Amino acid sequence: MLEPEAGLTTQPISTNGGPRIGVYVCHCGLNIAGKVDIEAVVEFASTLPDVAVARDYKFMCSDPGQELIEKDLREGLVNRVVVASCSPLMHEATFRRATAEGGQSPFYFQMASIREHVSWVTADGAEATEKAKALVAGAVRRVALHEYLEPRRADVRPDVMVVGGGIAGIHAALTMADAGKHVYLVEREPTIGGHMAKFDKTFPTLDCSACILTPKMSAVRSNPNITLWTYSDVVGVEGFTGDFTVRVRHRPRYVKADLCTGCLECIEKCIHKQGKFDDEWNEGLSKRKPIYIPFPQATPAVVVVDPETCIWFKTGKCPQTCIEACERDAFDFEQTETFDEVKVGAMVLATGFKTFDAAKMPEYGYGLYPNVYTSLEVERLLNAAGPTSGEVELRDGSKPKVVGIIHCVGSRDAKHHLWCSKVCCMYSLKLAHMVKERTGAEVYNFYIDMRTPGKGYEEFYDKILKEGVHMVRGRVAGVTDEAASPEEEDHLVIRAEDTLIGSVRRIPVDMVILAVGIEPQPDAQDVRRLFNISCGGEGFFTERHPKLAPVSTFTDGVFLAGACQGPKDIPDTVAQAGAAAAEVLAMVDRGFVMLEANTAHIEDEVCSGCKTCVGLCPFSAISFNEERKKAYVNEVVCKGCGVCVGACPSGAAQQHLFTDAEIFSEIEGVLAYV
Amino acid sequence: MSTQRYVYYPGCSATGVGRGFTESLDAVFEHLGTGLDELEDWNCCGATAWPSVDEDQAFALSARNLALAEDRAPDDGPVDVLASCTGCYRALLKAEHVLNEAGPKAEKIGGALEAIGLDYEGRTRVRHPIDILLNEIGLDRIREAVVRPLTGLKVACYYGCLLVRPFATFDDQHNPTSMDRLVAAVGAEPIDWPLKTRCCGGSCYCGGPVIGAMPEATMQLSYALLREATKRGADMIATICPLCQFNLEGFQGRMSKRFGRPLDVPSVFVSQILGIAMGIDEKRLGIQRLLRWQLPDREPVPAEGGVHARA
Amino acid sequence: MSEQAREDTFEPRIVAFFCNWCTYTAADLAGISRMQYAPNVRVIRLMCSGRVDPQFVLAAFRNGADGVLIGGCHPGDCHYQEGNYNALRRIELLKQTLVGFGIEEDRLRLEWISASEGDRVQKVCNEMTERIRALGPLRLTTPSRVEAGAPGPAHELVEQVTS
Amino acid sequence: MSKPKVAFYWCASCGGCEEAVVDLNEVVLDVVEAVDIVFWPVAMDFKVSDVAALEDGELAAVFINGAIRTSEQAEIVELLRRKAGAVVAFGACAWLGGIPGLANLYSRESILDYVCGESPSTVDGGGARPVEEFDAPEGRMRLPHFDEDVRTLDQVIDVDYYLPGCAPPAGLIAQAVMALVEGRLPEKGSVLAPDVALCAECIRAATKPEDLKVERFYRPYEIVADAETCLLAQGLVCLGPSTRSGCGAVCIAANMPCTGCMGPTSRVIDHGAKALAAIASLIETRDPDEIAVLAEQIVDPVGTFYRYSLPASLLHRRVEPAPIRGGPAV
Repeated sequence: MLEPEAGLTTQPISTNGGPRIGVYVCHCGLNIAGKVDIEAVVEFASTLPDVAVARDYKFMCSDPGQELIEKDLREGLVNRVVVASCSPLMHEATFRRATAEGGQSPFYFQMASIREHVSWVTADGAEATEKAKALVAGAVRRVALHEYLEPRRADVRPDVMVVGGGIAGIHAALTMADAGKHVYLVEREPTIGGHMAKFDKTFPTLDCSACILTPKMSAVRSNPNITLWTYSDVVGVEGFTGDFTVRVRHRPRYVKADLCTGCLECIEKCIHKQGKFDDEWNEGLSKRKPIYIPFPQATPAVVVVDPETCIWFKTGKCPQTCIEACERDAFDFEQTETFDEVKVGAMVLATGFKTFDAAKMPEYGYGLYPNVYTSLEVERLLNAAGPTSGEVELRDGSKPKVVGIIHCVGSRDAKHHLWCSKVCCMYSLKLAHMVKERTGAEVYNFYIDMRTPGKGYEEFYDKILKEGVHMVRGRVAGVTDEAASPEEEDHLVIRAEDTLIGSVRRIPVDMVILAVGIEPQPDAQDVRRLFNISCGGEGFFTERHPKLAPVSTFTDGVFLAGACQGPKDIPDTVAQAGAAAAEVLAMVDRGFVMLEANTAHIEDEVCSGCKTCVGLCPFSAISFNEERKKAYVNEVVCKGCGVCVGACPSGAAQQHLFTDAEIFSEIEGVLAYV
Repeated sequence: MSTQRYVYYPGCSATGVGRGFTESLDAVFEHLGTGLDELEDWNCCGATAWPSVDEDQAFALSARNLALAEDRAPDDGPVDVLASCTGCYRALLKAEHVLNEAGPKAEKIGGALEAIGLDYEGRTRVRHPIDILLNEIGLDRIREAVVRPLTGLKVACYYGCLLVRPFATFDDQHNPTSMDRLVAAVGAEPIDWPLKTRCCGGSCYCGGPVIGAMPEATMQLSYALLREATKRGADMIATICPLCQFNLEGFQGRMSKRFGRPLDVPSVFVSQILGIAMGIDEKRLGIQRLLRWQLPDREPVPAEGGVHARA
Repeated sequence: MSEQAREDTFEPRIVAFFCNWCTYTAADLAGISRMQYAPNVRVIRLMCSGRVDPQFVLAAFRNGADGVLIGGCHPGDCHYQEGNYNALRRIELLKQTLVGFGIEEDRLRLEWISASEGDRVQKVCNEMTERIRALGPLRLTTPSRVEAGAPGPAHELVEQVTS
Repeated sequence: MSKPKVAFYWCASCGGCEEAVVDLNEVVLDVVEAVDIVFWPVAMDFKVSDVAALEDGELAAVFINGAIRTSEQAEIVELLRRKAGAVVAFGACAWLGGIPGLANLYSRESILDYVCGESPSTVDGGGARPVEEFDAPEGRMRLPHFDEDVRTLDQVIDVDYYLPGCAPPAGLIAQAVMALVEGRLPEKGSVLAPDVALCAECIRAATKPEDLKVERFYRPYEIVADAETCLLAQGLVCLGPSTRSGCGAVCIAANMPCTGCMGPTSRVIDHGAKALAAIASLIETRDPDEIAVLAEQIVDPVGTFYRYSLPASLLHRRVEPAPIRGGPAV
C-alpha cells in the first residue's frame, strides 16, 4: 500500500471532520443497469473508506437525482460526492453544479464513468460489475483528497470574430453585429459570398441565389459593427476563452481598398485585351485578366491584382495602363502582407467545405472527356453571370440533347467518402429541372437512394418526376466513349445497373454532370490546430456534443457554423450560424466565463529553482524569479495540462484536481479492492 | 544495379499455351540484370472453376505454393513471389490475404499445410512482374536498355479483369496505366481507350469461343475489345495474361465473319514488346509462337545521337 | 490462493492513463458506438498524457497492475501543443529503465489515439489484455518486515541474555 | 545526572558512515562529552549481550548505518529498536538501501553463484556454498542467513529519523546529534536535511538556462566539463534537481555531477522515477527514434537513477522473470 507522505496530502478536508463521501450510482435507465449489477456496486461502495452513504437512482442527472445529492449535502450527511454514471465529458458540469447547490465547493466531486467505459463496452455482466466497482473505488479514494477550490472566473471581451465569409459566416456576423457586438469577419477569398454566391438557384424553392444572398453581403459591408477583412487569413490564435488574441494576415491586392471604387476601368484598360487565365470563380470555365474582380456583386467591390499572372510582376516591364486608368490613384504595386492583431472574446468558425475532386474517380471520365462536368461547373453555366451567361452549352458551344446526372460522386463510397453529402440528391434534382428548362434536353438521374428529407423537399422530387426527368436507380459503373452500337457513336455512354428493372443499361448522352460530394477543406487540419479544436476521422470539425452542443467545440469560446462541421444545405447552415451567434452572444453578454480549476501551481518553499518546469510550459505561464530563485505559475495563463507537474523533480509543482496524491489514490483505488 | 533474383510462379497457362509470356519475361528480366527463379515443385494455383466448388481447397492449393516460396527467402525477411498469369496472381494474392487474416479459414488451411509438413508464416508478397518492372527495376533502367525504340508503334494496353480486381495493389483500379508507362518507355505510343479492364470473356470460354460454355457471350466480349482497339488505330494489343492473349489472338477470323468487320491485329505479351525494343532475339521472346506478329510498315525513327542506342 | 491457482485464473489488470481530449474522448466514442472490449483496462483520466509522472506507472505496478497503458493525442495534435511529446520522452526513458528492472517492455504501452478513433481504443485494449495474459502476472515482491530468514546465532544469543 | 546513552551500529555498509562520525573532528569531542556511547562495534569493545542487558528504551538514540541483508543485521536492529527511544537511519544505505541496495538487481542465487563459483578470485569453483549450520570441534556453528533482498532499515524496524547522504555531511550529523541530545525532537519520520533540492544551494544554478534542452547526454569521462557552468547544461546527467540539498554541493564543486546520495525531497515517493522524469524533459528532439538514441546514451538507467534508492523504490528490486507460459505471443 502506498502511504502518501504527510506533505502529499492537501489542505484539511472540511471544517467539520474528515471526508464523508456520498456515492450515487446511476442506472441510466437500462443503459447501465441492464449490464451492471447496481445493487452490488452500491453495496461495495458502502464498504469503502470514508463512504458515509451509497445510493442508486434511475437517472442521476434528472432533477430528483440531483436533489438526492443536494439533500445529503445540505443535511450534512456527506461532504464529498462521487457519481457513477456516464462520462464526465457528458455530465461533470451538471453534478458539480448539484454539489455546489448542496453547499459544497463544486470540486468536492468526482465522476466514475461506468456507462461509456463499462456497461456499453463490456459483454459480460459480472465482469462489467467488477470493473464498475474498481472505477467507483478509484473515484472514492481520490475524492477524499480533493482540496477546497473556488471556481475561477474570467472576463469575456466584448468583440467577436467570425472566420469564413460564406453564408454561414455572413449570417453569424450579421446576427451578432445586429446585437451590437463588434465583429471581425475574416475571409480568405477576395470577396465574401462563398459557395452560395456561385449558385444560380437554390432548392427547393428555386429562389435566385444571388437575389437572397447579395442583400446580406451588402448589409455586411454597410454594417458599422462589422470590420470586414477579405483576402485575409488567421495565422495565430493565443489566449483562452473570453480573451483570445488573434493574428490576421492581409494579403496584398496591390490596390488600396479604401480608394478603389469598383469602377473596373482598370480591368478594361489592362494590357491583356482578353482574359487569359483560368477564372477561379467560374471553375475555370472562363478566362480572366491578371487584374480582376471575382463577380459583379463581389463584396468588397475592390479589384485584385494576381502577381502570378501580371506582366509587371513577372517581367517588370509593363506600361501599367491600369494605373493610368485609375482616377483615384488606388494602385500600390509595392504593397506587402500586413498583419493585424485583435483581441476577441469568442469566435465562430465558418470555414466551409470543398467539393470532391471528380478526377479521383477516373471511371467517370472527368478530365478525360470534355463534356463531363462537375455539378459546380454546371451551376456556373446556369448562372446568368457565369461564363455562358446562363446558357447550358457543351464545350463546342452546342446544346446537349441528352444529359446524365450521376449522384453520389465521392459520397457513400468505401473507396472515397463513406458519408452522404446530404445536398447532392436535392441539387441534382434542381440541376435536372434547370437543365431541362433551359435546353429541353432529356435528363437522366442515376442515384443509389433518393434522400429528400426536409421541408418541401419530397414535394420538389415529386414535381421533378412529373416533369419527366428519368430516374435510374443504380450506381454508375462508368462513363465511356466506346460506341457499342451506331446510336452510341459520338456520344458519351453511361453504363449503370438499373436495379429497378434488373438489367445493365448503356445510355448515350451528350453531357455528364457529376454530383460531387462535400468534403472538408484541404487545410481543415491546419485550421483545427490553429484553433485547438478537433476533427473527426473524416476531417470535419467535431462539435462538443452531437445533439446537445452541436455548435460548441471542446475549446470553450470557439463555435462552429456551416459545412465545416459536416455536410449541410443552406437552411441548416443558416440555422446553425444563428445558433452559433446566439451562443457567442450568451457568453459575451454574461461578461464572464467559468474556468476549469485544474491549473498548476508551485509550492514555494519546496521549489529549488531548478527551472525544469520553466521551459516546458507551452503557454509560457511559468516564470522564474531570479531574485528569489523560485518558479512561479501564472494561473490565469495556465491551461492545466500538468506537464510541469509530471516533470518537477521535487514534487513542488502540483495541479489542482490532479495532485500527485489524488492520482496515487486513484491508482490504488482502481486496483486495491477488485 | 540490383542483382536480386525473384521467385517466379509460372502456373499452367504461362507454361502451356502462353509459354511465350514466361519466356519473354525471363529474357527481359535477365537482360535487365535480374532474374527469375522458377518455384520448385509448384502446383496448380487453384484458380479455374475450383473456388466455386470448394473455396477452401482452392486456397489450400495456393497456400502450398506460398509456403514453398517462403522457404526460398534468404533469411526471415519478406519474399516477393511473382505470378505472371493474372489468374494465378489473383488466386495467390487472395490466398495470401485469407492466410494473413487470422480466422477459421486461415486455421483450416494452416491445418492442411501442416498435414503435408509445411508451414506458412506470412512473409510472402505476391506481386505481378509489371509491378516489379515499373517499381523496382524502374523506367530509367528500361529506357537505358532500349536499342530499338518502337517509335510510331501504337499499342492498346489491355489489363484484363484480374490485375486490379479485387486488389489494386500498385495501379489505379479504374484507369490502370502501368503497362502504358512501360510501352511508352520503349518508345511506343500507348493509345487511350476505355476498355482497359473490360472482360475479354476468358472466364466463360474455357476452350475458346467456339467450343466453350458460352461461345456467343465470349465472342461479343472479345470482339468489343478488338473493335475498339482497331478503331482507335492500335497496331498491337499488349496483354499480361495468357488467357487474354490467347482469347484476343485466336479467333479473329471467326469474329470477322460473325460481326462483318475485318480483324487482323497482333495480340502479344507486353514483355515481348519490351524485349523486341531491347533487341533480344525473337526466339528467346517466344515471338514464333504468336499467330500474328508484325511491326507496322512505318519505319522506326533511328535513335538520335545515341541517346537510346547505347554504346 | 496458491501462486499456481492465481496463474491459472489469471486475469490481467491494466491501468490506463488517458488524456482528456483525445484518448479519453475516443474511449467515450467506443462506448457510444457499443464496441465491446476486454474489461481488464481501468482508465484514469488526466488532462494530458504529459501529466503522466513515471511514478504513476510504477505505483500502478506496485499496487497490482500487470500492465500500464498511456493514451495521448497524435503527435502535433496535443490540446496543449507539446504535452504528448513530453510523455513520449519520459515513457521512452522509463521503458529503458524498466528493462533493467526485468519488466517486459510490453507491459508499458504508449499509444496515440485521437478522439475519433474509438475502434482503436477497442483494438489496443484487447491487444494489450491478450499480450499481458500471455506474459502472465507481474511478480513484484514486497519487502516485508517478517523476512523468511531463519533465526541465526545472534538471535539465540539475544534469547539467552534476555531469558 | 547521567549522560544520555547512545549506540552506533553498522549493517550492510562500506564503513564510510563510521568515517563520517570520526570526521566530525573536534565536534566529536562535544558529542562524547554530551553522551555516553554504550555500543559502537567499529570503535569500542562492547558486546551484543551488553545491549541486551539494557532496559527497553534505555538508549536515548541509536544511529544505524547500512542496509539490511542478513538475519544477523535484522536481529540486532530489532534489538536496538527495543532498547532505543529514537532510531536514526544514518546515511543513504539505511534510509534508502544505498549502493549495497543495487544488489537487488540480482537474485540471491545468482549472487551466491558468482561469489562462490564464478568470480575470478574463487579458486575452488566447485559450487561450494556457505553452510548456515554445521558441527565443528568447538561445537555447533551457525552463520547468519543471507536474505533474498537488501532492505532499508525502515523495511525492518520502525525508524524515527533519517540522516541522508553517502556519507551524511558532518554538519548535518552534528546538528542531528545535538538536537537529539538537547531534546529538540523533530516530527517523527523527518529527514534531517533541508526539504528542498540541491539546485537551491548549487553555485552553478544561475548558469542553468530556463529552457535548457539537451541534444546529447555525456558520461563524466567523455568530456572535460566546464568548471563553472551547470553540468546539466553540458549534457551531464546531474541529479541535483531531484536530490535533497544539505551536502553543500560538494560533488559539483569537484566538477562531478550529483548522483543523488541525499535522496529525494519529501514530496517524492520514488526518487529514480522523478529524476528520470526531469532528465527526460530536457531532451530536445520530438522524433521517437532520436529520443531512443538519447535515452540509450544514459547507460544503465537503473544504476543512474536508483543508485542509492533501489530497495526503497516502488519496485524495490528487479523482477524475476515469469516462467514461460503457453499461449500465443501477440
